[in-house]
Amino acid sequence: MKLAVLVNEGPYQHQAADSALQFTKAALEKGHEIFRVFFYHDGVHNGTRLGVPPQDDRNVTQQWSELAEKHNLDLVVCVAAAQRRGILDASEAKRHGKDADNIAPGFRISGLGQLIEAGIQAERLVVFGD
Amino acid sequence: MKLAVLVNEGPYQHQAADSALQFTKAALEKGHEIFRVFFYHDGVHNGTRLGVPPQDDRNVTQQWSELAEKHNLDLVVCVAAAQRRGILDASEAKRHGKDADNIAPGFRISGLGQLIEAGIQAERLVVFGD
Amino acid sequence: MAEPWEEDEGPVKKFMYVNRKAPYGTIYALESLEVVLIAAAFDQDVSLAFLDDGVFQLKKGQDTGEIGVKNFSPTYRALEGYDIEKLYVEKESLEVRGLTADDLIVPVEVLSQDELSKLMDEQDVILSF
Amino acid sequence: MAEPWEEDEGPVKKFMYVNRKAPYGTIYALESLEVVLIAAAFDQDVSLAFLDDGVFQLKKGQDTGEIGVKNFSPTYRALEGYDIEKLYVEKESLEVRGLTADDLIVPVEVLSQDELSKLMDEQDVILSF
Amino acid sequence: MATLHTVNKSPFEKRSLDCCIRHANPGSAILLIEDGVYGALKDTAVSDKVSGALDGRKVYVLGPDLHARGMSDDRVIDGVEVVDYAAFVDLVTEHDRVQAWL
Amino acid sequence: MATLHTVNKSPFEKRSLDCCIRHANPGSAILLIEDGVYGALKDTAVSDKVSGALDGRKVYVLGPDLHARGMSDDRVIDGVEVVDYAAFVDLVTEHDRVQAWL
Repeated sequence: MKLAVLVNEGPYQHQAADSALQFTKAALEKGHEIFRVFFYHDGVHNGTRLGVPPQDDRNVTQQWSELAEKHNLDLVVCVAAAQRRGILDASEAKRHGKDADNIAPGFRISGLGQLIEAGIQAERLVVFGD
Repeated sequence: MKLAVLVNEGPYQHQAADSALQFTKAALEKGHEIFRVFFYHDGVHNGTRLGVPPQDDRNVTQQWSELAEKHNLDLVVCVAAAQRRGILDASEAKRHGKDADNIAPGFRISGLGQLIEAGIQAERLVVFGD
Repeated sequence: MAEPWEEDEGPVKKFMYVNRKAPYGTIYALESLEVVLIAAAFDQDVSLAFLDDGVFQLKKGQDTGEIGVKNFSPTYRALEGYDIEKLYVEKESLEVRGLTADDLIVPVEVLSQDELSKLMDEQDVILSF
Repeated sequence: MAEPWEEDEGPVKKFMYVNRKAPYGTIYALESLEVVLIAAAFDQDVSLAFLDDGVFQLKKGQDTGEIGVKNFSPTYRALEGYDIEKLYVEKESLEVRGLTADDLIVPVEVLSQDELSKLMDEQDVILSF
Repeated sequence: MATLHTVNKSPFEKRSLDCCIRHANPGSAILLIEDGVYGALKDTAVSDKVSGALDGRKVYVLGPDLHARGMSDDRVIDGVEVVDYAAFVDLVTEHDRVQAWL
Repeated sequence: MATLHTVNKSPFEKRSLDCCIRHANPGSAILLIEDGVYGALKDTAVSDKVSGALDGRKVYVLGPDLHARGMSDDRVIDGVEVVDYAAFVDLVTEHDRVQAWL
């Protein structure tokens, strides 16, 4: 079945970010298609490549990046939510005159329309948040 | 009186970040000394310089930076919480092999001992969070 | 009646935006509204439900001048211009909070808990904020 | 008795760490513990209170293998080695949650709500997580 | 038209489980995850409410989140089913929609 | 030894206000801020509990947060005092410690 996932909280602060990851892995293992994972609200913080979690703990962003590469996942970070919170890709950084960007591999920044499209195209949408 | 402030949530997602800012401003206006503002948990996200909030809304980080400059405030971001969440200064970025940093002007990254010291030195500690 | 998604112009789904949180304390109310405004461009069947603390989002007379935060409540009045006209508010949630429909910034349809529960079960997609 | 902060070696304050949240659902339990470990180096009077959902932090037998998150509960057993020995748990909070002191990973002092409230009012600094 | 409801908040701290149960129609299912798993425990102040919800509805609890919190399956209310992530996925696909009570 | 307690959560969503009132000793003060201000309103399901807390304690509500949410001062429970940020600072300095019920 074609599924979509919405992630509304950042990594570490709330388990919601882990739950979304575990659910996505389990769905892929069962052979389902993940149409898109959309990161909204503080969920955009999942998409930073600058995180350095302790070595004895999980690296949520890296797990998403690896999963995206392995399964060709579409990981979309909401542009409006990301701008507010300081998550930028190179072109966004340039557009806003910022001297650095921080988006992680496998994530792309796009508009809220991508969330609506996921709701239309996927057969089920599962929301993880606080 | 000598006061300290602890901020446990990031900007925009929770009003706690705004409340801490408004409280600090009001305390300074009344002539109190702010010994330190310590940013912990998701509060470390207050310290990114990459945020681009909508032009018709407030810029929480910029207000902290301006307040720090005007009143010589000590804004300390917890290093452990910041590493987890991808808030780095230039030396942290270098130390962890990251190609960018994102700390905002007026903020510095330091250890949790700075929070304990604030609790010892300040006459009151006020906590804002979720 | 044919299932809507069997029509030629592509699927039309029933999207419900469920708002259960108070404004300003957290950003969910504002960012939920931002999704709704985008959703309007997609020609889907959009409705908004306000229950639990979500009913506070529609309170008249919001004045954020003293906290330095943007007052986004006028946007609810603009929804009609986007053809978003199905706003449902739960009666029981209002009562517990000492509110009536007169306290709200826009005209809404007040539904009982049972009516709202039934309506939720008729949706294709539920977005919870 | 002289006020402790009148002594030469600098102020000694009573710090209480108040833990009211369940572990894993949010990071507060873990990051609260990280503060406590640092606090141990400061020669202050440190105590930890567990009430409301905070009592779940001390539940025996935590096994996070299936969720891929670090199990930090063994650290509570290490607190004694840092000379942090005042762990207070609220009786009423345990009861509501169907727990007893036997369910907890470390020995604690179980206090009634009234006793804990009085103790809180004797602190110099209260850190809430 | 059956809905899968998810609850991820502790019933001792937030009212999400209450709200969910009041809105979960007969025939629907409730899945407790994250801090929501505390709602599945026997002999607590909310056990009766959850037992009552079993009348006409299915209630599931996510084992991985239960075990992380040090709770064994034998502490779970009779009639509440312990499931893993694979079964969580099945619940999603077998129901017509998922409603998260955040 | 008087404590200033702060509550920033809606009493309709979370139990923080409940917990705070149960632990706030006579002589202490409670300040409602952010979504906590809803606890200061008349004619709600929690008004009686807050009125009861006034017996032996002071209760304050932060006006800026109240007004942001569209609530005028005349909707506030009798005996609960509406204060601004400057008075919030005074409350902090006039009490011996601040305890946040997050």
